Amino acid sequence: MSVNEKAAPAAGPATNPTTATPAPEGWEPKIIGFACNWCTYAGADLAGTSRIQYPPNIRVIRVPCSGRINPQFVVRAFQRGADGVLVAGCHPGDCHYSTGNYFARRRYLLAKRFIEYLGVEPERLQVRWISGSEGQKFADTVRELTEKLRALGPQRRLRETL
Amino acid sequence: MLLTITADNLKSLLDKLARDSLLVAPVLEDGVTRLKPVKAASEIALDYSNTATSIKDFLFPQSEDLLRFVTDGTLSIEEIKPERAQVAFGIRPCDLASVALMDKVLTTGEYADTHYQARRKNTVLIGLACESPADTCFCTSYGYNPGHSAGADVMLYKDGDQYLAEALSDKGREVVGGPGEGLFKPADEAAGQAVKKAYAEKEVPFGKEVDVEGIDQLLDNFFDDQYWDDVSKKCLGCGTCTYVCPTCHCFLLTDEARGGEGLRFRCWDSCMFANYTKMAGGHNPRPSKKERVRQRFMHKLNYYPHRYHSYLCTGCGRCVAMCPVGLHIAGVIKDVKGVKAHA
Amino acid sequence: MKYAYYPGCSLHSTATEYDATTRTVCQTLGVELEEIPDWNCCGATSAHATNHLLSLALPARDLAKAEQMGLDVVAPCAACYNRMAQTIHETKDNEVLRGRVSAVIGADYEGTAKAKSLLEVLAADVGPKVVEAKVQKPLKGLRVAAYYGCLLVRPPAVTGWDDAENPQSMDKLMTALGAETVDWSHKTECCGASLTVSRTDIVLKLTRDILDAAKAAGADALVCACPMCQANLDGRQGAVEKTYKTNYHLPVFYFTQLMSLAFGIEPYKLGFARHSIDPRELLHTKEIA
Amino acid sequence: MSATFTDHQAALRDEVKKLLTDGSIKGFIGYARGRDSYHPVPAIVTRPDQVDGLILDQFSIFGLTKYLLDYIFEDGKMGIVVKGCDALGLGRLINDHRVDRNKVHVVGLPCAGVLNGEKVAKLGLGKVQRVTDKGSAFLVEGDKGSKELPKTEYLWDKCLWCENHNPAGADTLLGSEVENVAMKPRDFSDITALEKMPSAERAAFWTRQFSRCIRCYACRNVCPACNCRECVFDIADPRWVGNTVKLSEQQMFHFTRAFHVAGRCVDCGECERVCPMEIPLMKLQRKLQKDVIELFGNPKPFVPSEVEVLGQFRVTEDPEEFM
Amino acid sequence: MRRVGVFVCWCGSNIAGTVDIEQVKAAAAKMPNVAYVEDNKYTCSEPGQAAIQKAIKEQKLDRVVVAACSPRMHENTFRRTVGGAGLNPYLLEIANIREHCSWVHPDKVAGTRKAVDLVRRAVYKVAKNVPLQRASIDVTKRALIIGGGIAGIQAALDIADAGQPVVVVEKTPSIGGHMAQLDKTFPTLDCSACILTPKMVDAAQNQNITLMTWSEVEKVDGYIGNFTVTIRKKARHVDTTKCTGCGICWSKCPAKVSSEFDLGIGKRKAIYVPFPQAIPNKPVIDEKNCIFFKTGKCKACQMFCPTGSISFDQKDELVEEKFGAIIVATGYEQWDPSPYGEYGYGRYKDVITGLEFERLVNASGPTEGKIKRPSDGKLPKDVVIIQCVGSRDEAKGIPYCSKTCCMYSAKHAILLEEKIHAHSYVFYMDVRTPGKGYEEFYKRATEEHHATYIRGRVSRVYQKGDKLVCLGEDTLLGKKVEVEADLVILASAMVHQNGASKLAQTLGISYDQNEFYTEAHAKLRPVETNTAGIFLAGACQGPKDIPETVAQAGAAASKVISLLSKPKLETEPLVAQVNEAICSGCLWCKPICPYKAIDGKVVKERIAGGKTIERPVAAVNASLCQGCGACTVACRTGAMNVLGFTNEHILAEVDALCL
Repeated sequence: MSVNEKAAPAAGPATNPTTATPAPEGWEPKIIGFACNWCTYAGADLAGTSRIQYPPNIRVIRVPCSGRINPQFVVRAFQRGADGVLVAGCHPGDCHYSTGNYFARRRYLLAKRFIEYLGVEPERLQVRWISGSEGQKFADTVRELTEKLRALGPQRRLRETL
Repeated sequence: MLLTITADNLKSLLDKLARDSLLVAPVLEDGVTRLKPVKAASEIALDYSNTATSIKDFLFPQSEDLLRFVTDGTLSIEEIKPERAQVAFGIRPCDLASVALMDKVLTTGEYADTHYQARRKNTVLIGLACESPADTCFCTSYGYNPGHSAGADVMLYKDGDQYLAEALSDKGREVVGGPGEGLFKPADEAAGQAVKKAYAEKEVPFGKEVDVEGIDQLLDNFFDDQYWDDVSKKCLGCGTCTYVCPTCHCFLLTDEARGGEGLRFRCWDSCMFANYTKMAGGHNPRPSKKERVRQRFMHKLNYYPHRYHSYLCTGCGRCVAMCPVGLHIAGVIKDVKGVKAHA
Repeated sequence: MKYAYYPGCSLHSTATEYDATTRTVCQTLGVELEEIPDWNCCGATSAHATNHLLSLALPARDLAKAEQMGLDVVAPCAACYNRMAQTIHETKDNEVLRGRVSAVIGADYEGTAKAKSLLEVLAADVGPKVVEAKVQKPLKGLRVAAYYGCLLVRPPAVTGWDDAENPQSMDKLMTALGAETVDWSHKTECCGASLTVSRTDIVLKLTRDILDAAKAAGADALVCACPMCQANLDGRQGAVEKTYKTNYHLPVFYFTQLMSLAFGIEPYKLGFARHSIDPRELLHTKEIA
Repeated sequence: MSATFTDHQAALRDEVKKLLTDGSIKGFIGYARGRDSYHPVPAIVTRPDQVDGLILDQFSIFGLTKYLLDYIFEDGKMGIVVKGCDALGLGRLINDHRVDRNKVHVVGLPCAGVLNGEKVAKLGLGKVQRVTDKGSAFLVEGDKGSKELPKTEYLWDKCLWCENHNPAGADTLLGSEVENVAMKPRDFSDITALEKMPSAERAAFWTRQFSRCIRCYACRNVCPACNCRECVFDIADPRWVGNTVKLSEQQMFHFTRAFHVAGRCVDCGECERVCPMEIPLMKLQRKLQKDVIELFGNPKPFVPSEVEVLGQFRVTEDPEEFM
Repeated sequence: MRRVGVFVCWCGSNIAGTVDIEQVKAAAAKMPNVAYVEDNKYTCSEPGQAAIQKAIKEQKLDRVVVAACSPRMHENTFRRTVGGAGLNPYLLEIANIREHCSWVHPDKVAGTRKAVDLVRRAVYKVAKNVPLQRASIDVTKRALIIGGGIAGIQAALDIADAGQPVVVVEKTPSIGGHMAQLDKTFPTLDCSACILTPKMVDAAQNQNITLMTWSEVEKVDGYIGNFTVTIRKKARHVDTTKCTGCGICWSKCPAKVSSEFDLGIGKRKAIYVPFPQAIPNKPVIDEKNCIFFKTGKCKACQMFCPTGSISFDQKDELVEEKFGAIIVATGYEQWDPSPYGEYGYGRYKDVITGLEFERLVNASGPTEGKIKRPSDGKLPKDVVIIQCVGSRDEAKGIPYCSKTCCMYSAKHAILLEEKIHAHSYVFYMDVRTPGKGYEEFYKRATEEHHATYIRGRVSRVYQKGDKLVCLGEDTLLGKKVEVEADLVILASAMVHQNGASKLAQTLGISYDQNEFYTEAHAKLRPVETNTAGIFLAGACQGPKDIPETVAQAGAAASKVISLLSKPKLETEPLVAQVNEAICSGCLWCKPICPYKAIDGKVVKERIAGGKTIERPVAAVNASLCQGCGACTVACRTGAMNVLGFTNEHILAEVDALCL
């Protein structure tokens, strides 16, 4: 069973997802993280080796570069039921492929505003530059995002209903 | 036996129906009148010529889950039966006629469509005669008229501030006798027939311009005519005409799985899409717009008539209004007749 | 160039000669001074040793008055200047604190007025060139050790107008007057300030180090810009010599006294008589006065 | 009092006849009469006898450039009539290396604004006989009445702030260039209004719009920026967007299509116009245009450029929000 | 149907401590395509890997998922394991249930649930993996070493000994680096020149080594095995082929300038060699101070040069060379301690840095080894040495320990006592002597050479007469200390070479906030960078002493030798790939690629109706592509994919994690 317990009642055919029905009992926000292999994934590893504790709500997908993270993956995650998405990569100037994160920055400057424009609460999509030596920052980012999502409740606006 | 019902009584009948079962009626939303489930009569909009999409949305929905399966180790399948009773109000004559045409395909013959049949059984159709046909309507070309009531369980004809009503089936009589109890009054027979006659003879201007007579024979040896090449050039290949048409019924089956469980569902497809006929390996018997445009009109005006002896079109005019490039069945009928005349 | 003049308590009591020479020097250099009406004591060490809000409110009241005058404040005494600069620094981005201070002083303190020490005004705003032009009797042959003390240029974040380790502004002024300055190690070492009453032994030790360093550097005299330092270095010099069996005989001038002297003001007007170590003997041997 | 489109109709027919007969083009994409005088439709003629079916009237709004995609592998040239906004669409197809400019013969049509056929049809003026340009309005004379229609009210929105009235780089130009001045500055007030809404309200707005979508793909098939050889929505594996007509699939479809066209849209407005379910699709594209202008300092993202907006970056000037 | 094997690792207690292995195995067994599940105490160990290989063969597995530590740690190990069992190494996925799960989530229930999700992600992804082959590209059998200090020299010698040509690019006129400035070296007190100059001479004489001094790297293109480097050979104004290094020119040159090598203590001429044992022993003309370049007159050097090697109109020369590998050995700089105003560096002449002291005590230095203090040349009696000047002080922006100062300060104390019986007072916070023979060396300094170690920081240094009074505190005795010294030596911090970040960006390697270059892995790959083919040696990677630097130089050299000794270089197959059937040829992927690996090409195709057409499509040069995937997002159709991280992969992963 996934972290998100099937407890969430299958909503009717096209119920209005914006009505804020309360979160099911014992609900835990689910975060999908896209992390670039050279920096953020290494930062997350460092958080591991330094035993920095952070909430278990995030699941990280490794990608070669933040430039590889297609905004459609983010909306796909929301569609499949993610409550929050973290897109993270190297600080500008440090990209292993030199320009990957510059393109990612442009894409997500637009995509973040557009996803919010379509009605997803702003806090749900976080984009952060986290380097290979910022294990603490990775953990803090996950903790912050988890707390914000707990306050916000489950993400229903893009979620599919099977 | 003709009856009458006042506008207010009709409203309270509709409120009762909305409470007891799923009432579907025309609703105006962002400038578009559509058939939508309503919770109260107040949501219903009545000044419309016809809804953007038809009752087909609720008899042969665009997306319909057929069965649910679970595969964790063993495979278990559970069919999804549409048992929910529903009442459809405000169905125009051309759409009533389209239901009849759909019934021929989906309920007769060797392979009846159980889901469609179940929905038809659970649906009460309350027809509403056309007060003001739009300038794109041409139902008369197919012998229907603004007062055509065949297929309705209860037919209503607006008459001043009240409605002439006629129950045409057991389901209709159940509605009149059940929730409609005490709301209907017997109508004066002669006056009622006069109202019906007035609707039957109401003028449908565009209908006069379209003469479908004999079009099916004309198309018998028209398959390779250059006309299809010319007319299909301007087609965008979008699915608007097929998805707004009340009689189109092509669909595709596919599965959506999430982990070990999922659904098999059916959803509309369109002969105008290349993917509809694309085969494994990439071969496509209808590779270009020409074949696809031809297919759409041959099916409605030739293949279907040969098999079911009536045209697969009721002249509702939706494709005439909404085709972005004005490539619609009325135009094709006129063209084919014109080309044949010169040939 | 016009400033709200804040003399401070010492300049109306033990250091009247500093007040007088300040006025003459400013007049000569065209710096207009308008004494803040009904100014109050800045609290110096005793205030900030007892209550933080009090230590801010006292200078704030004077600053508020200067704000009404629409002028920045000039304060000859290093302690007063430091207290005012500290008040401005602490309330700069803190409306809440400013509100509490305003409540205490019963007036609106917006924190817009700046506070400058006299040395900064004369060395930076006026500048050595203008001073040199006004010199009539260059102090040729006089070798002085410029003593800044520990409040004038520190802490750098609050004062910040001269190098906190090796300030040069007073040296430049002195050379502009024709005098010679020595490079010495105790420019900014503390003289013990108000401990002169409660722990005189410490003051004696600290002033001895300063006097030692000045003597070692070959200075004829010390020059300073703070009545407290002057009182300790000059007033306590005798006791130091007796306690530590040393001999300095180093007069301690206010820099405004030497400036007035160089501008040609008659020596008797400069209050030399009030010094414990009489400077007139030195000035006489150097044929300056 | 500049010339109206109809004034150029005769010249256009002569030009097309000449080009067809002398073989320099093997077909021409233009307009023909629709079901009434307010809805002209595209027409692709290949034989001189069809040319008299070509018309030009003040309602000819349809962006024709996408049809060129059907002829990129045919030998010989295709002719097309192109207004200012259509020229941007053509630029888009050329910059996307989908259409080769040398295989197109462009007949330029200077345009002072196109009348909104939907609005005018409702006035009941009947069959239109003549349209004359009165400067700030068009006088429309029909067999059931005539009316002066103020341009600011009856033109398509995009015509009001259009700064590209004359099609650049046309092979032949019908008449002379019109004054290239926008009637009013580009207006994003509807977008800012939506942005200011609380996110729940805005989500409800878009939910209502997208739940009407019937996935007919008319918006995609008319858009010059949506010119891929094989569209991602037609690809089965990987399945980016499901076929089911469910709210979440519509949301994914509209997000994906809008973002694919982000920074490349030429603001022709055809997607919104052809949508059978009246979904305000341009409120998606113009939001992206507004952000591109504000974020990347590109004043005219709708004018196709050498490198697309998302195909470049600025190291220091691009805003930094993700530290 | 795939047959996936899932191998869950205990990692001793690292994973098993906070993840219920049995539950993970049970859940994995039920996942689609999973045919076999096994757990192992140490999967990465020899027996662990053997178990995997056995299972692959016996269970006929065609896909493997290893749930263990980070893929950045052992992905390659397990690829080799899988390859060893005859399965394509790329039919493998790693679930990171240690660094991303067991180590960071103490709660076993949540940890186990997350581990199951991470395994499911790997199982869903591996189902979409396809066999991949490593492409092979040719390798330019030549190495480039940037920086001619001891690190660069040692690496060059090792590579040259392996028979591979190497070019050393050195910014200053001679190789030798900072080590050449030192007098003795700890802990053996070997004379630095005695152990360095023979290596310099070897480097000069070795035919496989080309020394390019007075040159800098301008531009670096290409990738591992195929670097194209543009080197700027600055104008020396001396023809090195003719010059014999006789020295007449710099003896005759009238222009005297402060010598950078001697840190301003000594002087040099406008035409100079930095120090007597310079290699190459050929001078350069310093245009800024040469009288001819300033005024057009003089030309003394040209007149007296017996071989006519002086040519004033020589211009900078840009040379383009091809290399297979690059070692960065650019070393360090000593931090300028002036921000410590309280120590009076720059104000009091007799306050000097450790490196400046090395020049004083060095026999070939400006004072011929006599420790004459800069102010009056007197021999100092009492010397104060202040440790940690700059180092371990965030306020000064240097949070780290410079590692070498404790040892060289003890050395200074020994030299001072040995040579001039001077008595040293060393103010320290901690004395760090971690190396072999280091603690004993420090004991000698205190016991045999009577150095006084005072634990406390110096608060202020001021001149008192001809003495420098150091005010400090002895925190062990808890009392104030005043030392009157004749000389003060500041053990100033070891910081990055200036321009380090610029060179890093030229090379495309990353650096940390102190501008030291970032190694690939702090413990496991200290001499490699994240950019394949570029290696690190010496202080440019972080403060270190000579023994460690030489060790790193040898390590880096061995990496280069192994790289250049392979006939061909196998490249990572995880590069971009175009599905030509659906590519529209719009080429919007092309401007994205930082490696210029994408270009258009024309393909022929039969379309409906039997016609054959030609249409443009994108094409990827697999040897240039590094697999970043930024182009895939620009491709709307999804025709452009990057192997190993395809759209199908990531969509499957998202679906798996959202179940």
